[in-house]
Amino acid sequence: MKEIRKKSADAAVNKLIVKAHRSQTDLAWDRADAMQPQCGFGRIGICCTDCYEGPCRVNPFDENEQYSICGRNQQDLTAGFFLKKAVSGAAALVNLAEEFGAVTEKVVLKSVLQNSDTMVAPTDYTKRYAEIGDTVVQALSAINGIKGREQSSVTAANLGVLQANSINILLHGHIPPRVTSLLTAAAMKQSDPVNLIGMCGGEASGSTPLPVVTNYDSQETPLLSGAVDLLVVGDQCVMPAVITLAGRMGVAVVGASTLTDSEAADQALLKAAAGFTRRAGKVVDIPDYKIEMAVSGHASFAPTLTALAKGYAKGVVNGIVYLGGCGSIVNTQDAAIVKLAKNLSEDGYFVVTAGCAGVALAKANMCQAGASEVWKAVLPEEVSPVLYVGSCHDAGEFLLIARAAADQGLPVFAIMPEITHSKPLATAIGFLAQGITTYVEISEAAYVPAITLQGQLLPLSEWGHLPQALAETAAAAK
Amino acid sequence: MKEIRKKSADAAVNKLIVKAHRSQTDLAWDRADAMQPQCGFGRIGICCTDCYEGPCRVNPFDENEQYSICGRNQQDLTAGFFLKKAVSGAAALVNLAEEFGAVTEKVVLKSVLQNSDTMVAPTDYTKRYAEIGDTVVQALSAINGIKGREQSSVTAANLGVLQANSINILLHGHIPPRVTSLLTAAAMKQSDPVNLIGMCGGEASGSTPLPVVTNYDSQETPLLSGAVDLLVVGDQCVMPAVITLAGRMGVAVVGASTLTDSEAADQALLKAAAGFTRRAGKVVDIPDYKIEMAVSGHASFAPTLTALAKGYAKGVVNGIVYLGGCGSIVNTQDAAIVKLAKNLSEDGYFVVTAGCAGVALAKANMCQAGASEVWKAVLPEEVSPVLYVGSCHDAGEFLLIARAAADQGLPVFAIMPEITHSKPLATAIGFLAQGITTYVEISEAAYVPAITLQGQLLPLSEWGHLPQALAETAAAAK
Amino acid sequence: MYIIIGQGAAGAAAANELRHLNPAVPITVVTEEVDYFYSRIDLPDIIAGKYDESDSVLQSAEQFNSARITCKMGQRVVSIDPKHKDIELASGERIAYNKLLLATGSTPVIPPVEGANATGIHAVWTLQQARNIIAAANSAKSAVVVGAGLIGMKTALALAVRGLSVTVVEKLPRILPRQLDELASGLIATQVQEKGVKLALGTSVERIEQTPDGKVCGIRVDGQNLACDLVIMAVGVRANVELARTAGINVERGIVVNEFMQTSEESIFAAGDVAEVVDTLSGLPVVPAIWPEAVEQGLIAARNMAGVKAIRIDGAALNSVEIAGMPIVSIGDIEGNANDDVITFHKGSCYRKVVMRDRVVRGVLCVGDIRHAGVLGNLVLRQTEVEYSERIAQPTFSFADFMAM
Amino acid sequence: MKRVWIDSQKCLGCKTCELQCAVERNSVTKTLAAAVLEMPRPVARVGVYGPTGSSFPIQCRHCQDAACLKACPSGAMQRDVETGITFIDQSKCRACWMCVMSCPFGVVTPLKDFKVAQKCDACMHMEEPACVASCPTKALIYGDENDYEKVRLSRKQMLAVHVRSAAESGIGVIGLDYVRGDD
Amino acid sequence: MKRVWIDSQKCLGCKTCELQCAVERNSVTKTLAAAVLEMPRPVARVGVYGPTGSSFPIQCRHCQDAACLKACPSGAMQRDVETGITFIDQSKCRACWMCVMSCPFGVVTPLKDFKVAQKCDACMHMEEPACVASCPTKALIYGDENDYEKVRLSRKQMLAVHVRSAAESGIGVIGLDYVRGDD
Ligand code: XCC
Ligand code: XCC
Ligand code: SF4
Ligand code: SF4
Ligand code: SF4
Ligand code: SF4
Ligand code: SF4
Ligand code: SF4
Ligand code: SF4
Ligand code: SF4
Ligand code: SF4
Ligand code: SF4
Ligand code: SF4
Repeated sequence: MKEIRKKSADAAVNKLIVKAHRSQTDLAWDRADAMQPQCGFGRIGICCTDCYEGPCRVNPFDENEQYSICGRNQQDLTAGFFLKKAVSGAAALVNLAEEFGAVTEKVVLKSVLQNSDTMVAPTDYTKRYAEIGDTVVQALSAINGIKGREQSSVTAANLGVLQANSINILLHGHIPPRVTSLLTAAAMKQSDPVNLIGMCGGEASGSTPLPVVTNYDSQETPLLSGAVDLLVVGDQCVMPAVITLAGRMGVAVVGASTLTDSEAADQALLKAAAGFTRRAGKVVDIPDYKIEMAVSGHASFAPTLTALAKGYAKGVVNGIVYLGGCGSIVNTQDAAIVKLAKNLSEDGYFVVTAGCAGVALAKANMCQAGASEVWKAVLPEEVSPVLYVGSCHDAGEFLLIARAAADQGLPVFAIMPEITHSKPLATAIGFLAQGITTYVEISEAAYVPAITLQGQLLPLSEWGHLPQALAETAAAAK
Repeated sequence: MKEIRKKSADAAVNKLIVKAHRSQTDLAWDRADAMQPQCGFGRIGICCTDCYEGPCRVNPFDENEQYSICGRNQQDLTAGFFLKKAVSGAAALVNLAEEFGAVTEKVVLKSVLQNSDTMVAPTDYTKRYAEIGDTVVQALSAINGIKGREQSSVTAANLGVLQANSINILLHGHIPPRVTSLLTAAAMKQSDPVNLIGMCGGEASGSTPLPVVTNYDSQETPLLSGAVDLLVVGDQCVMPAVITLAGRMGVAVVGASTLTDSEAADQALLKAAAGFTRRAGKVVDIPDYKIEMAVSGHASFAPTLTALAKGYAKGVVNGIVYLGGCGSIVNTQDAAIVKLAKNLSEDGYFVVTAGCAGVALAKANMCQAGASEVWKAVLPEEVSPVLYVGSCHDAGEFLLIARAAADQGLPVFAIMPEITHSKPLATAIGFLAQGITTYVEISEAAYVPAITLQGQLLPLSEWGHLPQALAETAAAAK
Repeated sequence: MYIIIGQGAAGAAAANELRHLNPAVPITVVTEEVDYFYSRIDLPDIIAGKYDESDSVLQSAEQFNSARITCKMGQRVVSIDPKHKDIELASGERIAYNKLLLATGSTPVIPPVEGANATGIHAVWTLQQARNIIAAANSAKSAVVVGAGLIGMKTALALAVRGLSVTVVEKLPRILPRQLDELASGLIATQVQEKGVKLALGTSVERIEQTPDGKVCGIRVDGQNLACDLVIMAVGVRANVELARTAGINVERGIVVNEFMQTSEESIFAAGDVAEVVDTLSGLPVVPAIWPEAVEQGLIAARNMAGVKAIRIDGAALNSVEIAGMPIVSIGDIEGNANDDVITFHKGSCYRKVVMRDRVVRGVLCVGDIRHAGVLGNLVLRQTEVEYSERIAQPTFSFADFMAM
Repeated sequence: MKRVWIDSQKCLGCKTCELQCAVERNSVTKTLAAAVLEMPRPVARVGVYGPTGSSFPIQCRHCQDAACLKACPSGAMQRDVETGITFIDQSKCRACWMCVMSCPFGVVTPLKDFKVAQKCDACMHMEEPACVASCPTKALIYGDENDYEKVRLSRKQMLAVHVRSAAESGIGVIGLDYVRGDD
Repeated sequence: MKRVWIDSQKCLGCKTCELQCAVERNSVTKTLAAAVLEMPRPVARVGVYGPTGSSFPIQCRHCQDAACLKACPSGAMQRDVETGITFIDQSKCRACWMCVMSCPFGVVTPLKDFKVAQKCDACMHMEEPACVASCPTKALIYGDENDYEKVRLSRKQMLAVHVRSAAESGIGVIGLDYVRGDD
């Protein structure tokens, strides 16, 4: 790595990174550094570990094409790698839907299962991805059905949402709304104030969005504040390192799946209270960064849509873009997505965002009615040009928004510049199934034949080209 | 590799390997050679590609423990690798059951899905494996319900089952019995004789077992005979290379899933007949090796069980062992499993076998009432001391046999010395869930904590130790 | 005083090594060449116009000077007196020596066919001859190259690059007959012909036709006339042994030396193309005439001259070249006999062949893909026993695979 | 004299060293993602060969008595006097392939697109050899004889400990006729 | 075939063997007092390793399947056919250090000053190995299998069993029982 890159663009996170450094606590960035260089074969998806005769990797520099032991070439390997990720993301979303209380059609479950077969030489990618896309759309819709956002609200983002004088309970990972409700109810029984906050899917959970403390790559930092009294972990997106760190710091950890009734929730609150008591009198290190953010959804979107349609007719608004994704440890946290959002916003695109990408934008103060006079003139009062709809599993809000927008003739796109987990990847396929052109920064996407479906999946190789590409796609759509 | 190892112990396969060499056709062995050295990280399961911040691999030689980017250590990685394989095998078996026509409980489907989550830091392996085991048992039982072997029959194994003067249709991979039935019916309408044969799950499909032409690693060789007129491919275990080779040789390929009705089956027969016509007058290269083999199941097992119980009481019989698995390209094909079976048989163990391991034993002439006087004295007339129950997905037969045997106080074990695909691995977990001690030659198995369930999963590191280990386990069981 | 006669690969290597071993003793190199030590291998490319003469200089006058090696350029040695330990130059000068190294190299053979005295017939051996050929090629339209060995083929291609119409005449039935087998030869021949060079194989030169004023105008082969105005003779070289023979030193096809590169005269050594050594495969005497061998012999001779005992290990035929875009490596005995195990690998234009006898590598032939050829070559030189399989002929067979066996 | 040493018992055959060498020393774009699209393809100067479990990264050993130096008729193959590293001045290379033919380790590669020879030069002009920097197990080490001493020491210690623990268990090791098994 | 055997239970870790080997086989002056002043320092071919109480003299094992022989490109590493001893003809050594890296026991030393490799050659040209002659406890023994039999007989039980099963598994030869690594 030639230039020294900052680990995070987030000042609050950086404060705690320094603290970690002083206490010699390894964070994800340190582990990532020690992992360099990462294996190039795996990085570009040309290594397969599907069966025990492997692993198989092909030489990308050989003039002759090399085949794996069972006969896959470089394209087969990359395409297979990508497909497995897409399927795994679809499975994860279906799981979440089920966990959240949706009733998934058996046929949907079967579809995911079938697509999990690894040894089947895929002959029809289009069909596969269409199935995956449909599965994802159903899952996202199901989740939306359970926890669709009825009204707009305001909450806050960044480490400052931790409260020194409250019992801080951190809901981490994708936690079912009913668990959040149980905890909320249990919290009300406490004498001390209880501060429920979330991250990586734990925020924006339930009808009232929780404050979101940070996003994926910095998930260890809240613990470093010393102010977390209970860590509730849901499925997925929870680094094992966070659980280890919690253990080392004496912070209690409870699995969300164990919170099946109010008794269990009460027990959890007991643990949290005990943690709070233990730290009484100790100084906590809560960086003073707390940014207000608006949270809204499709249910409240109609006025905005009208305004956008007007703006589009005037040529002031160019379309709606979904910005999603997780962040990538090898890039400066938040930097790229914030810059992209700013550029797109300046270029007249209304941004809908969610998940860890959305949290990055919120931390950068973008999820509020902002300073842009141009946008103020277009949008209804107090409406932010960057609309945060919840966690990445709330992408169903965007599906609804996109459909409404398309009805109004507004061009709609999606961009996921830094995907880490498979859920957003599968979400991209879902978007495609609905005809939404989506850009992902995953090179294997280029290798998968026939992955156009109704929309197009495009590798995001050169961000500089993005404005032009968007314009072209929009023009083609007209 | 100090000695030059033979690619296969199967003389018929070796003949066609020589032919391939002369025609410069690359087979799996050539690709495996070119793949050397294979990456040790993947080989021992300490590489993770679950998310896009990876791949992560840890240095096993470092005195300090290295953690992956999200905080997994070497044990976590190997345990996770193994778990994913087990889950994928369970999913594959459930898929097969569904395809074969079973109706899988939604809860079973959900269980598999849940276990597919990759980012969930597993806290309770025992629970996970218990769930996987139960899922597998249900799937195997479901498959057994659809195609359990009602009676014994006799068929043949090895390349000699191809017939120069018949239309040869090769059913490759795990093909639903109804498809086999459709093809059988369509075949009867042909004027030319039609020879349906199978491999890698395609054999032993349907009520009447098909002759089995070869097993996994040599799956390209039947095509080299020039006598295959149609290749019907099912799910899983089909190397992409076979499809490529068929294409190059002008052999028609049809996906089993497309054969939904008799019309489709008739179309397939047309293609096969065309292929047969095209090769009229040409010389085919069918190695003259065709070994008779008996196929039987639990339904016919009672007399044998009685005999075994008697023999056990006399101290002549030591127990029942299931020998399964796929074969491994880096070892001489068939050699190890045949030697193991012979040793076990000589040591007084009745062998139940299936899948590609079973095909290896059949090719070695073991699945017939044999020459062993000792066993002749024990078993009913014409009963082989090595019982072939079908494809690896027919392991449900063994589950039933095992239960019956346990009722009679006979010790029961399973050994899978060379697993390639995840189905037999998951089957091993299923065996464990039923209390059957199972040996697999997968080192990660040693890393998984708490995988005892009712039975024990033991890494098969030293085959020399096996007899003693079996004896000890049997003694402990008494 | 060390005297070295000849400033080729062996002579130069010896001179530098002597200086390296002994900073003080005087060293004189006598050569008939006026051009300082250059790479003979470059000559065909210089003819083609690919390189400039100056590119081929390996050690200039300045460099010899700063190593304090005296060079007598353009001087012919007329006699050696082993009893008095001195040499006589054509100029009459006599120089005394403590140790003498004969590195006189070899000279191209001009076969004794009728008309071989015509003008326009050239050998390709020295820089001066290359200059002559370039001058002649500028006004020539067609050329015949006699001999399809390494030099002949490269020169033919070079002349084709210059725009001449070229035909190669070879009496054996294939090109590069000593280095390649029939299959490999065919592969190369195809490429050569695609570059526009014509091949007349299995054909002998009967006569060289000349114009009345003695200029070459054609070659008579198989009863037919092949018109040309430039002829290159590349049928082989002969070791320059006359000086040694006259001095009473033991000479066969080359100057006979022992493992210390010492001749029958105690103080006189020989190295390079002029020396006759033993081939490790056949056990027979041979004059290898290849660059790495010449350098090695020069080093060994120098060490022994300086009193450091060094032994030359018997070698084998070693040839590498690129012809018409095809790399070629040929080592040892590439034909073998009927009982030998011959393993081949042939894929497209890559052809590799390993000749095994009793688990020892006897010969290696690689065309098209020559990766790792040195590993196999070393096995020939060392006559090491190997456990082998077909893999040994594959381009990816590496030293690690050999170690693992 | 610093050079690249190999602790082969630590090599897991991942081939990261090959990728890094090709990208850093032979590609134009210098990033993996772009390098895999380049034509002609970047060529590595180290090759990892051998059976799984016994892989060995093969690269130039910068021999004292270098066969390649003796074989090169163009002066392209040279030795840096200070460091002892042998390297190729490609501007002088004539594609005669004598070096390819002579190197007993087979580490010289003919670059068919550029018609010059290429081999490892110990990254002599760089701060650290790219392969060494990239190896995840420290199978590749950059240093001199003393630096490698640590590796030899640990092998001797390992032998001593194992031998003794076996001895204590009564199996009584005598270190003769060690036969390397087929592991 | 005579060679050096080790009765490890007798080694007390005094390192006399190291000193003697260095002095007798690698010094110019051949006396200890003078040898310690020599530059470059004489290098021993045997080394004593392991924790106190469990020391073990490590030297070349003259392996039947010698990695060093395979690794040497120049023919410097050789085996004496009669005795089976592996030794280095240093005049042929090219200082490539492949043998140093290939020996699983790390017993080959790269002599940086002389640019040749060095290892124990069982004092093949001497009457008696210097280390054996010097060992005060007779931990080092020079002889053939029969001579070592006496040692083994004293530990007969476990050894005998082990010899038998070793032969069956094909790893063969007498009393090998070298357990390498974690297998
Ligand atoms: Fe898991 S990092 Fe990705 S998946 Fe979503 S929350 Ni789980 Fe964040 S955007
Ligand atoms: Fe797939 S190789 Fe394995 S899984 Fe079964 S048949 Ni599919 Fe053969 S035993
Ligand atoms: S490429 Fe094929 S053989 Fe290799 S690991 Fe993947 S599935 Fe197995
Ligand atoms: S298993 Fe594959 S991805 Fe992982 S280190 Fe090895 S080659 Fe790289
Ligand atoms: S170890 Fe963690 S960070 Fe690394 S690839 Fe796997 S899931 Fe991703
Ligand atoms: S990077 Fe290291 S471990 Fe990987 S192949 Fe190269 S030397 Fe071996
Ligand atoms: S190229 Fe080969 S001969 Fe030359 S120094 Fe390197 S390893 Fe030695
Ligand atoms: S190929 Fe180049 S470097 Fe090699 S010997 Fe020939 S001229 Fe020298
Ligand atoms: S030292 Fe440099 S040139 Fe040599 S192999 Fe390593 S990276 Fe390549
Ligand atoms: S040097 Fe090492 S490899 Fe060679 S014989 Fe001695 S112990 Fe064995
Ligand atoms: S260092 Fe010397 S003895 Fe060792 S392998 Fe190299 S040449 Fe042979
Ligand atoms: S046998 Fe000789 S060379 Fe070997 S260690 Fe003993 S004294 Fe040294
Ligand atoms: S001299 Fe004997 S006792 Fe002393 S260290 Fe050496 S072997 Fe051990």
